[in-house]
Amino acid sequence: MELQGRDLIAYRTARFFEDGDLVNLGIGMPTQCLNFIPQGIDVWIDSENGVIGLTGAPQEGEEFDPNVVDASGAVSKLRTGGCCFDSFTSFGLIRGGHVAATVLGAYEVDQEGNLANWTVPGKTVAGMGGAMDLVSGALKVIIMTEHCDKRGNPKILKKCTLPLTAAAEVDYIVSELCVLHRTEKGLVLEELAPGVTAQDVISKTDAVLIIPETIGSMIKE
Amino acid sequence: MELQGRDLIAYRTARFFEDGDLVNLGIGMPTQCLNFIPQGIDVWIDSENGVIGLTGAPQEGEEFDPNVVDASGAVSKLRTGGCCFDSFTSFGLIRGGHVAATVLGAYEVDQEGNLANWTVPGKTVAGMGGAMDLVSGALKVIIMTEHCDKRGNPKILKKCTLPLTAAAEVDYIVSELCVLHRTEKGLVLEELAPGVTAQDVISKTDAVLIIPETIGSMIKE
Amino acid sequence: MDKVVSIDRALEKLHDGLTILIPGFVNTGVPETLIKGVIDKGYTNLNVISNNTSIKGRGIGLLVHENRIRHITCSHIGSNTETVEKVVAGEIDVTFVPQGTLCERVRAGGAGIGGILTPTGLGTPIAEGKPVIEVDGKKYLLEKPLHADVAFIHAWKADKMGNLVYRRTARNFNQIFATAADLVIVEAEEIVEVGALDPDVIHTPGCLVDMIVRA
Amino acid sequence: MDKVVSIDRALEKLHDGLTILIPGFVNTGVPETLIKGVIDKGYTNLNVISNNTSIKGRGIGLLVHENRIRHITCSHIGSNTETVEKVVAGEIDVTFVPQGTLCERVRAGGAGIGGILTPTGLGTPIAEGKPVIEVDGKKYLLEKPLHADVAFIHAWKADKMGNLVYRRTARNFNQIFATAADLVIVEAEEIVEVGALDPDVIHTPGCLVDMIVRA
Repeated sequence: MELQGRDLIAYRTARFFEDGDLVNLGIGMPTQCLNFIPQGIDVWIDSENGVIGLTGAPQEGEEFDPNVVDASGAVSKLRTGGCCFDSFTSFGLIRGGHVAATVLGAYEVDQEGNLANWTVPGKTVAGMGGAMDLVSGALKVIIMTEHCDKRGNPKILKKCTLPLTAAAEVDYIVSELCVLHRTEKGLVLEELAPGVTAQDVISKTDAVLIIPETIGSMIKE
Repeated sequence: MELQGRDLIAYRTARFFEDGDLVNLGIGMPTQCLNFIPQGIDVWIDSENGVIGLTGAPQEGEEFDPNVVDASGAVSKLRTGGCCFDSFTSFGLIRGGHVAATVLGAYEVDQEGNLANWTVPGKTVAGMGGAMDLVSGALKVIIMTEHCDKRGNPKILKKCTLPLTAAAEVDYIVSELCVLHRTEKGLVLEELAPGVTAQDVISKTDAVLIIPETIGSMIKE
Repeated sequence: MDKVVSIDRALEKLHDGLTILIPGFVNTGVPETLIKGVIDKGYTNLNVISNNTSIKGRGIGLLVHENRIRHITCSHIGSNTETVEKVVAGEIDVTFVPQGTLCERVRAGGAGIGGILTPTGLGTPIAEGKPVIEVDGKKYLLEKPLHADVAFIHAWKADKMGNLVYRRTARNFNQIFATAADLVIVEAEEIVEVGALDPDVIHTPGCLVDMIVRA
Repeated sequence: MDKVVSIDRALEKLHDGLTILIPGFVNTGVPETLIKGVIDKGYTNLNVISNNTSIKGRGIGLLVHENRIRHITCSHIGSNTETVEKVVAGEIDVTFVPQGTLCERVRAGGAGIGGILTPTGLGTPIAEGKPVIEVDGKKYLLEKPLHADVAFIHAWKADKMGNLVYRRTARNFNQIFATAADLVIVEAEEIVEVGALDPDVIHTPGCLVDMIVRA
């Protein structure tokens, strides 16, 4: 398998899902997980705007209902067996532990499981939307991120510097280099991308990493 | 008009309702208000088990849906325009001030607006059901009660002796003798039944009453 | 994902001493098929969270009659004389919760809310031992969430993946109780194909449901 | 009781400075007919409680464009570049509330709940100045109820007495926002006779609705 970069991240993240899971995918990179759901695994997509079972944009020319939109406000389609409800119910499902996993991006994430992905003071004023509830509420919080920012600076830190989205809630970080598991003891380097060494990861990570004797591969057959 | 006793109480209580009001009537005497709704007033009945618009038991031989029951669990009918919802929503409506009036009976009621109507220690273990929420939540709390108990002892007291259903929530007390209005200053004797004097009421009431210069009649043409 | 199973299969992993959410208002919307199954299986020493105990000899009243309940958390037992007798005799422990507070507490348990502030019960015996919290000059009781091991649910229609529709006042506590248990077992009067229920009309999303039996 | 009125009549008693609940997710389920009516009437200096501000030039974005909003309480403005510009320029004040907390706060306001405890926002800037309350060893933020003078609601179908049905994800905040205002004004895509809606399918009971206009 020749996966790399964002495809590798999406491929690996999709392997966290189990058959029948209700999963919330953040806008952008997280939705790419849908291209890599393993055969035999039927995942249901939760969108925080009050719907389970969206399948993506209608094809060019295909009929659609303008009242069916995804968490970015874009028109989508609803699969058979999907259902709609109000936003209050939606966040009750999310906070109540009924969503198996939420997948989001990060500006920064740290070894204590803190996440910053909603505001850069002085630069962005978009608001947090549903991110704080999703990260506090979902059973498993998976961060998909490029290991370093565009300038090559680490995004996986000892301690986040930006305002937090949630404290101590992150479970897994999946980058193009590795999978990190946040445990009580700290961030464990559980898997490596093909051709990447533990030393490669350490050199690009600010956080202190726990390096086990055996490290798995991000690619599983 | 020759109304007296419970009919008079029900007649007068029904005069509190305004057109379009959502009203919750306790089991027993309060449901008799339905016989006295003035012409031109359309009252909607809220039942705390999750339905608006019940109209009472089906006639002998009439078709009915066993899933439509009232707050006592008895089969009832649903009028056109009525709707059903779950118990959580039901009590949200009740506590949220969307129910114009709740009408209940009392073991004891006092001049501070305290009500005791759910338990007599050592005698009853039924439980409060929805009464505490109704009395805390409805906009207007109207107590329908015989002025004295079966032994002739006052039920309208300076201070309740039984465990309370709610504190300082009662607005009106309607008995076969009078209408009492609970205000910031105390219990005001606002109306008298035909042939009843203020002195009659005072002699049968433990609570301190405020007697205005002019007192209205419970019967209005 | 077909969640329809036999009642034997649905109940095989339960055990004595479980806390079970059982909906129903008096005897409407009560999951009686599952209750009878529990009696057949012999499970006992149960903690029941419900609004009431149905009527004598029906619904939750069957568990009362068969002495399967150790403790019940509910708002009312008056509609079942046998429950009253057993509570008075000390055979069943009861904790009374105002009906609206019961809804709030179970909903909080199912929705990740750590507690709610309600005016209900202030100044009454229900307030004993509970924190009173003032918000903007008004006082409220802090009521804590309730969550159970198992919820039994009675639906009118279920599709095979567990999307549920309730009928009239049989909905009552079913919709909220289905959110607040580790294991949610549904009995349905009618089981339909996936897709047969309008997405806007579904009262309980299938994601909350683990198993379905025929009522 | 026929609650259907002209838009002129529906809006005549509003005034400048009101707090208005306006539902909608991005630009779905937004009561745009009522928003346009507000603009026509000239009302300004409004406090808006909403999830976001639609998109530029649509829905709540019209109020933004016409400078009718003094303060907005919402979870997100990123989908409307004009709102972002005006917030950065100091022309609109904004208070951000996490989306789930927004739902809880408005529902509390509509249901007589004095506050709710949520884990959302703990350890973030959202927690500043808010009480942290511990329940059974877990910490939560105390969030207070929200209530408004007016709610604008967008329904798919309304019967003449105000029973409402929403369509798909256009339901979003409409169902809760309809519970938490002194005056509830509905715009409906379709107005039907009383009795045309199945009692089990009604999302908002008519008792919550004061007036209805055609969307």
